[in-house]
Amino acid sequence: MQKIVENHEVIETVHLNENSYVLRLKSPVEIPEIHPGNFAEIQVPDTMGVFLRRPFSILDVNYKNREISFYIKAIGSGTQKLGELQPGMQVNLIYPLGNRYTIPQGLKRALIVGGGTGIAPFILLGKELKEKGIETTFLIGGRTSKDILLTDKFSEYGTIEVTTEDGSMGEKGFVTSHSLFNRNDFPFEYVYTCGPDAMMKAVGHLVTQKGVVCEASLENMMACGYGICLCCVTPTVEGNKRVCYEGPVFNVSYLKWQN
Amino acid sequence: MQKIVENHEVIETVHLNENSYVLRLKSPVEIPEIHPGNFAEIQVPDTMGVFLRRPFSILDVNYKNREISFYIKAIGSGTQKLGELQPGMQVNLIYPLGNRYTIPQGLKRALIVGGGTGIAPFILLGKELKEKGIETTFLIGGRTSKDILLTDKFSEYGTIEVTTEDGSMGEKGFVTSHSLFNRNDFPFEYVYTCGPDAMMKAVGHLVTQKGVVCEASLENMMACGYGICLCCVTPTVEGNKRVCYEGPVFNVSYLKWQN
Amino acid sequence: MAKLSIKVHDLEFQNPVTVASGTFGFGEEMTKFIDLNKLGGIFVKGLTIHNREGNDYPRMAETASGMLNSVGLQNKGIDYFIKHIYPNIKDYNTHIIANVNGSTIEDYIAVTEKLNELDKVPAIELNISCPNVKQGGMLFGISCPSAIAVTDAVRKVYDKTLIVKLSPNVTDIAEMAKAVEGAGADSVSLINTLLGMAINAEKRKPVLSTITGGLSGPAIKPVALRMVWQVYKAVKIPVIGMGGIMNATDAIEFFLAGSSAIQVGTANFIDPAISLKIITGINEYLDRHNFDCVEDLIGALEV
Amino acid sequence: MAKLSIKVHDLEFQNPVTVASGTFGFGEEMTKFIDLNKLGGIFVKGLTIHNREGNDYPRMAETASGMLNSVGLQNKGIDYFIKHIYPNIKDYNTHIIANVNGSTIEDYIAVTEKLNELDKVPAIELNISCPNVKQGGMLFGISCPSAIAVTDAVRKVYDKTLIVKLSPNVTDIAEMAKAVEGAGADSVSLINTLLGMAINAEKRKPVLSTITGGLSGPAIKPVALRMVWQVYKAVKIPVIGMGGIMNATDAIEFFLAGSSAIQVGTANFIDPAISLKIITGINEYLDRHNFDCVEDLIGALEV
Ligand SMILES: Cc1cc2nc3c(=O)[nH]c(=O)nc-3n(C[C@H](O)[C@H](O)[C@H](O)COP(=O)(O)OP(=O)(O)OC[C@H]3O[C@@H](n4cnc5c(N)ncnc54)[C@H](O)[C@@H]3O)c2cc1C
Ligand SMILES: Cc1cc2nc3c(=O)[nH]c(=O)nc-3n(C[C@H](O)[C@H](O)[C@H](O)COP(=O)(O)OP(=O)(O)OC[C@H]3O[C@@H](n4cnc5c(N)ncnc54)[C@H](O)[C@@H]3O)c2cc1C
Ligand SMILES: Cc1cc2nc3c(=O)[nH]c(=O)nc-3n(C[C@H](O)[C@H](O)[C@H](O)COP(=O)(O)O)c2cc1C
Ligand SMILES: Cc1cc2nc3c(=O)[nH]c(=O)nc-3n(C[C@H](O)[C@H](O)[C@H](O)COP(=O)(O)O)c2cc1C
Ligand code: FES
Ligand code: FES
Repeated sequence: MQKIVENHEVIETVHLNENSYVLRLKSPVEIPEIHPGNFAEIQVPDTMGVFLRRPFSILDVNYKNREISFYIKAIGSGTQKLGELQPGMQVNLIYPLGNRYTIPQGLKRALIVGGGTGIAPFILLGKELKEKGIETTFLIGGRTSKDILLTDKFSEYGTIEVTTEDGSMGEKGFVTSHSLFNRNDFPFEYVYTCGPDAMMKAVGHLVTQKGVVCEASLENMMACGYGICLCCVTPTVEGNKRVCYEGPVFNVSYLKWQN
Repeated sequence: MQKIVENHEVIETVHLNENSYVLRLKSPVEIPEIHPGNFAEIQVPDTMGVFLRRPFSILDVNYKNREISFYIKAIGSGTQKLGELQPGMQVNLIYPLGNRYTIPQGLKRALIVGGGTGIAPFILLGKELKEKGIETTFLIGGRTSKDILLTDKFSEYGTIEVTTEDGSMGEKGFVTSHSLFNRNDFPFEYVYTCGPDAMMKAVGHLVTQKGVVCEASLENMMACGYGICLCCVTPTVEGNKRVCYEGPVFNVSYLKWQN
Repeated sequence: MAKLSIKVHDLEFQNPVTVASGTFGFGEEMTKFIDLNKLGGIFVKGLTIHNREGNDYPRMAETASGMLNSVGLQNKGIDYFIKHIYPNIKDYNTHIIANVNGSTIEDYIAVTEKLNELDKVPAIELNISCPNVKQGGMLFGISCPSAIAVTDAVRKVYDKTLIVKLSPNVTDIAEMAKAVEGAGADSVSLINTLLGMAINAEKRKPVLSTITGGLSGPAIKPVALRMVWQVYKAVKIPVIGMGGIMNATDAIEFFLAGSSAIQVGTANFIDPAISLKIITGINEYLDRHNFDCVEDLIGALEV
Repeated sequence: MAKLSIKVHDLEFQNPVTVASGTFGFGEEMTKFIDLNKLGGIFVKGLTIHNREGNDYPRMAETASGMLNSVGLQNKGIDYFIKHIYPNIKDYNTHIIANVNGSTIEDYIAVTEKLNELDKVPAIELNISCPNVKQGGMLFGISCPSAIAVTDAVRKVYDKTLIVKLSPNVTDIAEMAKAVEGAGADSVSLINTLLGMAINAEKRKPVLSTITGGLSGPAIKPVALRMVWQVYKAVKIPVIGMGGIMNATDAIEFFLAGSSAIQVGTANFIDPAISLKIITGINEYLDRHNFDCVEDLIGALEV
């Protein structure tokens, strides 16, 4: 897989709520092929206390215009600073990194379960599923209706279900308590998930019990992002694997999750 | 002397040539009384490799509008970054720090000798000398005519003489070779200097030989700027003194300069 | 509001935030910026028996998230301190703690004996870890026998709280702490600076006149935390922690690792009011996490 | 263009810029970013006799201008290396140097004996300084007798260039270097990581699963430069320097302090092409300062 290390120009930063935004960047070179689940390592310009790059899933890409975008939640110094970048500023990116969500031959119905910034990989995934004629349901969870973002995008690729903890939108509760999972017929042959660890574990558990395959994209503290430091491992049935290199996407039954 | 530690807003950055600029800032509080020779410690916003504050002489001050300005030459990461600040951005300052150039009672004719950014303290000094009715000559040295800056300001307070190494403006040579020093009558009773160490040493030597008092404002690597770290000392006839606290202005005959 | 006072041996501090020796002068210059009475304590600039001019300029080099210094204990000597400085600072409503230095054990004893007479100096910090002097200093602090010898000798002439300041430039910091504990120290403070060096590549010369100097600032915080943790587990006497503390979160980390009190050093050069801001931040943390007193944080790391 | 090649004992390097063990994998992943043939050498990830899974996650904490790691020598063992990795990398036009680790002297000997048979591994780096393993590792590197014992044992079974990697977590690095020189090392490399610790104040827990870890990056550069300088003056064998090198200026500083070659470590995580940029930068420096060869810079600090 061809990789690039390049300064990208900020096109704009679209703020979605108090602490989430979409960062749109322009590449100086042709963008290599991006697959759903791939991520980039972004170098945060000069910021006290930020030494290493930061990993972010690739939200969307426009090959013709050489545009790439990210959906970022400000949780610390690095994500704060990226949200303050002004159009025209430069930021260095390495991508595409990591493996991808797989789409098995003959798949007919897929469920995508996401929470928080975990929804980022699902625009590219939804797009590809739609291209292949696969019927897709997006199940998005959040604390309140304010956390349910980008649904306009997802609606282009499938139907949308929502849960919120306070019931302000969709069904009340966690994604795992959604009625989808309680029906006698579970119409999905494949489940894709990304979000907080606890959510992914619960989803993985529920889904595999039903005998359905589940792929999760893991969060992790990374130093390099391209497989050379061994800081980002997760235990699997075959021993420790690098989340940035053998992952971030894993079949949950391959994982030996700890807390 | 009252001191302030405050965030100041950038009003504008006026670039004078490729690497020199005037930084104009607005104080959120009343500006305490500033004396010629005083300096400020500026905290450079988030910059890789810049950990400590940076000291700069106070160029000018407007108490009514709460404006303070600095004349800065970009020579490293900190001064580079300060030159890139945009109007509206905040920068933290501590001032006024250090002692001042003294103006003895009954002084009639003063000579000011400056080179490079060493001319910064001389607007405030010129102003005060003029107020006191003292006749002032500014002798400004540089490599070429491009280095001779702010002369329009100085001309408000006295007459101007120039030397350039390439002869492109004023007399050719160093400030110390200016014809002023070679006349039989040396009409000045007091000389103020600031600039590169070598220049100040040469001026100090020349002037004290003539039996005239010379005050120099020393450059120095400072950690704190307010007297608590003892990093910035210079040897004097009374032992090591803090340049930031007992200085930066010293009577040259008090100093024991090394190279 | 939670209780901020803590004890180091017999000595009660109104709060655990003190300022580190050599990074706050004798406090006098700082009265223009902050109310010193709000501090837990002031560890004043290192004192020696005689006047010392310190090392030649340059004495400072900036490094990544830190700085090197080679001040070399410039001070006017203990007698000058007693006569001209002590009178000005003795009535502050905060503990003035003297930092004691020497080239020989006799030096240390002589300085300590004089300090023992000062009513308003309730404790001394024995600096056996200064990397910037040719004789004595760190040499005492990097071998157990010499650390024991100097601590023991000073203990014999000092009646009040004796804090020994340890050097991080050793293989086994816990051993050193145990050695001085055994020799009578009431507390240990750590870390002093790490021995480092800076080079000007363009000039092909060392930046410091002394070639090497002491590294301080956030760069050394991970090493400092580790050492405080190791020492906390090894000794029974209270530990005073420092090294790269820039804000209240850093301070909390040092409490969790086992510090009873902390010293703010290099941070004073960047923000003269930082120590008071740290006190405020500690208060906020205690309230937010429902702690009644800062003491409950000491060594409270869950491992 | 100046001459960039240098020698470490008998071994000639096409240029002095190599990459540090554990910060470049086995090079395979990096072929997507740079042409490995342009490097002076590759110190591959630490090898042990058997497969090791390494420490539990989390293994990494970011710190001011640096990072802590506690990877714990995760690798598939020497036999796997020989069978599955060596064939893929052996024909690179750069030196592949194996980093040898063990819990016992027998382990070190066993790994070394197997490496001695590999034609395309012209040198080994004996790591007696890993802070992240419970047994062996750094314990060998922090006392002279044990460092001598392991160096001596490995020397007996190894015919090619033997580099011993020193731990900075010692009181006297020059002593350690002299000890391994006496025991037959052809070169010393330094520094490995400084033992440090990070704490999550909100959770009141250590960040790393192992509590402590190894500190690397620009934060440690002043300590690394000082140690390289001390060792350079103490031994006759060539010194390979590392610790926080992020650019060509840093590399030049290490040459001036006495390094014959340098290793780029943590910087590889931020810019995968940094090692090649450093080679370019060294060339520019040599041209600008009219040096014919990089060798003229080694230990050329004017003091
Ligand atoms: C493969 C991958 C894809 C990701 N995609 C996205 C994305 O699309 N959008 C997005 O907003 N975020 C994403 N993240 C998370 C993102 O990398 C972190 O939020 C970011 O690194 C935080 O940087 P900071 O400097 O703001 O926070 P810091 O100041 O470094 O940390 C703030 C707090 O967050 C915790 N934290 C930091 N990084 C991580 C992490 N990687 N995993 C878990 N906890 C962490 C820290 O422990 C700390 O408590 C992704 C992470 C990975 C590994
Ligand atoms: C009292 C005082 C008043 C000053 N007034 C002014 C002023 O009005 N305008 C102005 O442009 N500059 C002034 N300076 C100098 C200014 O402080 C430095 O140029 C600045 O700190 C450099 O920061 P930097 O991060 O850009 O450079 P760095 O990257 O820190 O350094 C670049 C190079 O400059 C050298 N250097 C850095 N600081 C100093 C210093 N203080 N003295 C000598 N060499 C240094 C370094 O050794 C290095 O080689 C003053 C200095 C002092 C002590
Ligand atoms: C400029 C400077 C001078 C110092 N002088 C002394 C001293 O006189 N006595 C002493 O025990 N420690 C001295 N120190 C060490 C500090 O007290 C402290 O141990 C060290 O700086 C680590 O803390 P920090 O990282 O918060 O600065 C000095 C440190 C600096 C930076
Ligand atoms: C993630 C990581 C893994 C490391 N693994 C090893 C190792 O296996 N063997 C070894 O000798 N050193 C190892 N090191 C130490 C480095 O080789 C180097 O000595 C140290 O990081 C200092 O250099 P730097 O500051 O340039 O990174 C490792 C360092 C890091 C950061
Ligand atoms: S982050 Fe370095 S190997 Fe994954
Ligand atoms: S710079 Fe700290 S005393 Fe002068």
